[in-house]
Amino acid sequence: MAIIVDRNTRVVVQGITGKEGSFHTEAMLRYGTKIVAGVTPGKEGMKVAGIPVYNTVAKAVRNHPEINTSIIFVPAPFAPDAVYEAIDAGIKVIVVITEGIPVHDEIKMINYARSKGVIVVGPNCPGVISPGERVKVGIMPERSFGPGNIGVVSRSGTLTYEISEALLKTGFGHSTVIGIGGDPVTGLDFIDVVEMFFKDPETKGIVVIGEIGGDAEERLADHIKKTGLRKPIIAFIAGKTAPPGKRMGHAGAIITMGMGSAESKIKAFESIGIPVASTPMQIADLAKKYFSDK
Amino acid sequence: MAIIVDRNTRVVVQGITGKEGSFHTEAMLRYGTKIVAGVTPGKEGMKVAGIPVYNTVAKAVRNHPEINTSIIFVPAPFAPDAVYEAIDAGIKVIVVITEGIPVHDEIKMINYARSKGVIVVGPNCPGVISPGERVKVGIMPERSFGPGNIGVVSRSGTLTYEISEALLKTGFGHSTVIGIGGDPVTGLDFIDVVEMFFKDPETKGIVVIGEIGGDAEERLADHIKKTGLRKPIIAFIAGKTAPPGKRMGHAGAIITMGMGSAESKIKAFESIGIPVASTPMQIADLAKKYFSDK
Amino acid sequence: MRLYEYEGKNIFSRYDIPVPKGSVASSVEEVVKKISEIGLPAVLKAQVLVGGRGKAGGIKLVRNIEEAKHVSEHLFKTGVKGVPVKKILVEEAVNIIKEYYISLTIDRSLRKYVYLVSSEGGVDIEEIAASKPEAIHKIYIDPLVGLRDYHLRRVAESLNLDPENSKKIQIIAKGLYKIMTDYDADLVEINPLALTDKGLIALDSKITIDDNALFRHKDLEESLSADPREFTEEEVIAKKHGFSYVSLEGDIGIIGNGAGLTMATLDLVAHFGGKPANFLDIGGGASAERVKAALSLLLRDKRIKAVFINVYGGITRCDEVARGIISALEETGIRKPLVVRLVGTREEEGRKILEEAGINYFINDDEAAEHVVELVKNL
Amino acid sequence: MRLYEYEGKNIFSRYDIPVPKGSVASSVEEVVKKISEIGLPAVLKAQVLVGGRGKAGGIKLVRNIEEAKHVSEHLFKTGVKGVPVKKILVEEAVNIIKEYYISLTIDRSLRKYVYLVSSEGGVDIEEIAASKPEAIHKIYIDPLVGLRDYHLRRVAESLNLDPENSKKIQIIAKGLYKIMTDYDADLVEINPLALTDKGLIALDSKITIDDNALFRHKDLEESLSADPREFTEEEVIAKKHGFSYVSLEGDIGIIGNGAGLTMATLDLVAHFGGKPANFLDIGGGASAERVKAALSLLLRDKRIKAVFINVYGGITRCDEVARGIISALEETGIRKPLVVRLVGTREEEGRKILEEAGINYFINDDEAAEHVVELVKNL
Repeated sequence: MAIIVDRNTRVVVQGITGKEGSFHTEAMLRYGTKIVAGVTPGKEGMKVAGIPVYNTVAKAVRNHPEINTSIIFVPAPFAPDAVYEAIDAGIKVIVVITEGIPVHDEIKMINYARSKGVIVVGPNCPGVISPGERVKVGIMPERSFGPGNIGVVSRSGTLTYEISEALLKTGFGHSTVIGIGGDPVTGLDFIDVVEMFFKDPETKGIVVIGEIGGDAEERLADHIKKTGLRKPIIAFIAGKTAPPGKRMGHAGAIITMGMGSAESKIKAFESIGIPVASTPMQIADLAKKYFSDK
Repeated sequence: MAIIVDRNTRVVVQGITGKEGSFHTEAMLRYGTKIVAGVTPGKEGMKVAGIPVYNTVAKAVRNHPEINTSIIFVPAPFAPDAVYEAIDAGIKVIVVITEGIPVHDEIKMINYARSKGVIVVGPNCPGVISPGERVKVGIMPERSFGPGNIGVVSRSGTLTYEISEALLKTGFGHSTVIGIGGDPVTGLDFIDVVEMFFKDPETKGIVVIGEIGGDAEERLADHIKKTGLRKPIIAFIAGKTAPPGKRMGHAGAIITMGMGSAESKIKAFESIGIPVASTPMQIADLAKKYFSDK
Repeated sequence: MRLYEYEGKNIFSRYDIPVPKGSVASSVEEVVKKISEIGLPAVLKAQVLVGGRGKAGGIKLVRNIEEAKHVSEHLFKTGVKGVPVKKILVEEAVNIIKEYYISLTIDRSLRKYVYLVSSEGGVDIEEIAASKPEAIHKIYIDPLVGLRDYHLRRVAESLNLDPENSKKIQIIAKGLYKIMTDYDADLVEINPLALTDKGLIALDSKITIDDNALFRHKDLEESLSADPREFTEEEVIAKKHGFSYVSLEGDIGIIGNGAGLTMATLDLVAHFGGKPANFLDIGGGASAERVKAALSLLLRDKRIKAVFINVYGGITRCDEVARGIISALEETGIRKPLVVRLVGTREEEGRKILEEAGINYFINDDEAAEHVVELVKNL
Repeated sequence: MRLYEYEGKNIFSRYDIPVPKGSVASSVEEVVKKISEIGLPAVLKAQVLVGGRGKAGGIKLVRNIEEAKHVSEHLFKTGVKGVPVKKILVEEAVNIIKEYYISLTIDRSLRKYVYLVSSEGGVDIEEIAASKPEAIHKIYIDPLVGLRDYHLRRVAESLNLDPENSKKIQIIAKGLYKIMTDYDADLVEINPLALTDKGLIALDSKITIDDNALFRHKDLEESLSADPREFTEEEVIAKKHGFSYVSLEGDIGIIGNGAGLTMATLDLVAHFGGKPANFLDIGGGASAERVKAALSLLLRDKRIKAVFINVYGGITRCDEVARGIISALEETGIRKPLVVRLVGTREEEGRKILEEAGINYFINDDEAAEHVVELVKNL
């Protein structure tokens, strides 16, 4: 199968009539994703790439009860509303592409989603792709991904494409690749996703792409220390040269209160036997070493 | 065992220094309940019936990590705060005796508790008693209850004592007796409790004491219609003579919008084979008929 | 606590919910004055909190001043359904194209706020609920999230309005939610919400405030104590003494402890063919003082031929109850047949007190109920 | 967006958080005037947004007017740590008995608000966190519930204050929460919170506003565009063009697309022994126009000896990037060694454009990074 998105995924695109929404709807359809409806308030009756548009998610779900996944391209001020609407309509996987959602809104909406057992990927993320199932709920370029047994989870976008392509060229395809998002607060954290990969029979090895800021990497290391490394993991951490107190592009990539440095993360990983690549390209070498006999 | 409270129950009393709180702390201790701490803001250092008092639940739990249950006697304006405090401190069973909590506060705190997997009994309820385990987290009089195999769940207080005593005199003791509360909104509903009784090996038969208002009884009947009557249930419904639009003592006991009449509830129960007693005393006769061969 | 229509409409105005032009009058002269401001034809609406006010003649269209005088004089004099009219709302008449229904209330089972919305307004929502439940749309709001724009879009969507009124209904629905939360209401209803040539207008208002939340709304609490509204004199006395009272049609006075037991006691009396005159729950742990007040209330009630007191003593002590009974009899000096069923905490002591005063008591409540019904039959 | 100390203290006052008597001055004359109002001794505090302001001489106690003139003249003239001082906060001096720490921030992993409270105030919280983590008490607030009184009691409990100050700290903590939510702050800090002979007083303020929420705070947004505060001129230009820029100490200019890739590119340059001069992420789907603006910024930066552009084209099109590079070179007329690594969407087209302009490009970014480092070494 794969994790989070697979051949059973049926998608509603929230914000489908916007520039990004319509562009990526077409790209996702081309890739093979089953998009069945779109939502933009006030645009009911329109079609985007042949997909019918509704005013509310409730109506989209009423007319297309097979919907189980949403992808959100709605602008930041309205994105939390879109997330609540999707949860309320019973959707269990919500991919939030939108960048720039206020953190107060994020913590509330993510706590709520988690209390309802809803998976939120993002915000501020490239989405999820399961190449073996030809389903992509996100904005990543096709070329970087191919079917295989490596699960990739990352806080980054482009760097993930780059590393995924390097893996692919070395002969390692992907079960599922997930960008959890570059904001300080994300719906899924590394622990959540690595646990899913541990349980996914298709995934044989895991690549974790971390970066400075917060302690998601350290917490993953702690978690694995307690529960065991059930599949091989290799890692890369971006931001070794970043100075404290400065946001490096991502809202979440900032060393504050003496916390979140690359050294700390590398040390945490290495202390539990997860090798960390020095450069993105080196991930391919580590993959050969750690994944090849799987 | 019993349900909700049993020999492993360790209690913190919130509002222990108040008149009701201290009175019932003594009564519960006399009965055999393991009360280990009390909380009243500003009264730290005091003792009530030998039980130490703390300013916050967090501190009580820090000093008595065995606490797993709270009973709340705090006045209505502060009771929601007490509930959130107990949830935050990791307590998983909260019995709210307090009457008169605004319904806006109730729906929020109960939704929150349920999202955290916390059981709220009440508000506006007599509590829970498991006579075979000598544990009572509530305000009910001892005399009405004795060990046995009948589970009782009720929206009422005194009527429950009366019916429980009638059962006891007829030879039917109780596994657990629960008053879910007389407010329109309660933490547990009949479905929740009946499901617990279905799963409790000690409980052989169930008595449901309903009353006018809302549709908790009808929903239980619906639920059983779908999932099956897995143990014998007998019932009583109070309020056959109540006029519409008038609150009969309990905030929840009111027939509104054409909903909540005793007839509707009796019909719902009888339609799925749950006999309904005409008078409280008749429950004993029904018990003899339906529970005796169990 | 229920608000009068005009109070509700004043609140509506402050929350951007359109209402007809109008204001309230306390005398015929004032009605005439208001009409001179508003114009004719006008609608006169008796401000009473009874159901079926319209059918009972409490709402009248008047075409001229004479008619207005006549109608308002009549309303002030005779009241509506036995309820005196102290105020009349004088409103402009509007042209109704279609009537909708919208309310916000609390779903007890789901523990959520819920908008009830229907294209079939103007009639009683109970009737729609019974005859055509699919015509009522329900939009739920999780109290942990609160109102969000998409709820409003769903409200609009369910009524199939044109784009302009679709926007307006969202403003109205938002107003209802704000009123609900600002005032701790448990129901905010507009029925009918009329589509007129001037757009959507709330032709009626029904707001009930959660009595348990009145401590957060001192102004409403004061207004309630100045005007007890739908509460009877007995209910006001009961509230003061901390017990619950509801007046019924029969002749047997009932006192119980605990709401469930008291309801069951009424049912028991009815079961044996009697007619309860009231519901009176003295509550848990009642003192002799409270019992005295409760019993005195029933003794003074001329409709009541006999009183049945049914107490199961848990926290409530039977001796306290017995003492309360004796002092009520002493203080009022009124004698009526009294049937007491008294068991539980300190029942021996309680019975002794009653025995000494020559009052019958029972242990079994079926027998007690049957006895009181027989007593009244034979009076 | 970070607020100045005096802005934070103005907000504190409005939220019942006590601050020393004082106000802000923009000139030596104003400083003297403020002192005549407040009295002596007084504290002069340079309003700059740099860490270690006190150690760098930005905070001075002055005992007489001469001293005040001298200190403020010096501050206005020389600035603090290279940052010019436009305003000085003039405050009464207070008698400090003990210093506490309190802040409210967001716990990223738990997705909750968290009060950080410590009896060991006055020093950098990072130092306490590193040397004595158990001295920092954490009280979490679930955003679905919001602040409740028990959170405040827990804050008070963790500091072991006397009853009166225990009440005061609760008022202060409540104020922090209200500021946090009213202003969309991601940090509201008081360090030190001083216990003085006049009770608890906030001696400093640190408030940072979530940049993503500035659309809800137009006044702050305007204030930020009038005074870019801690942002450098380059960062302001970057923001205008929609890319991210951070200035660093080195001499190799870096452009990447995507924050992670750009960070990795800096690391790569460092890995091969080079020194990145900046972080510059042109973001997803960058147009030629944006690429031009980004490159022009680096070309004009005199510290920068060579530029390394590392683009992995996903949504970003390589031909757009190539065109942007060409037009930056044309427009600025500045030539510096340029190393371009360009793969992905339309890479063929992109390379052709670069080839025609005679610009080197790479496919492997390790090689590209090594090359640029070598280039600079050999300059």
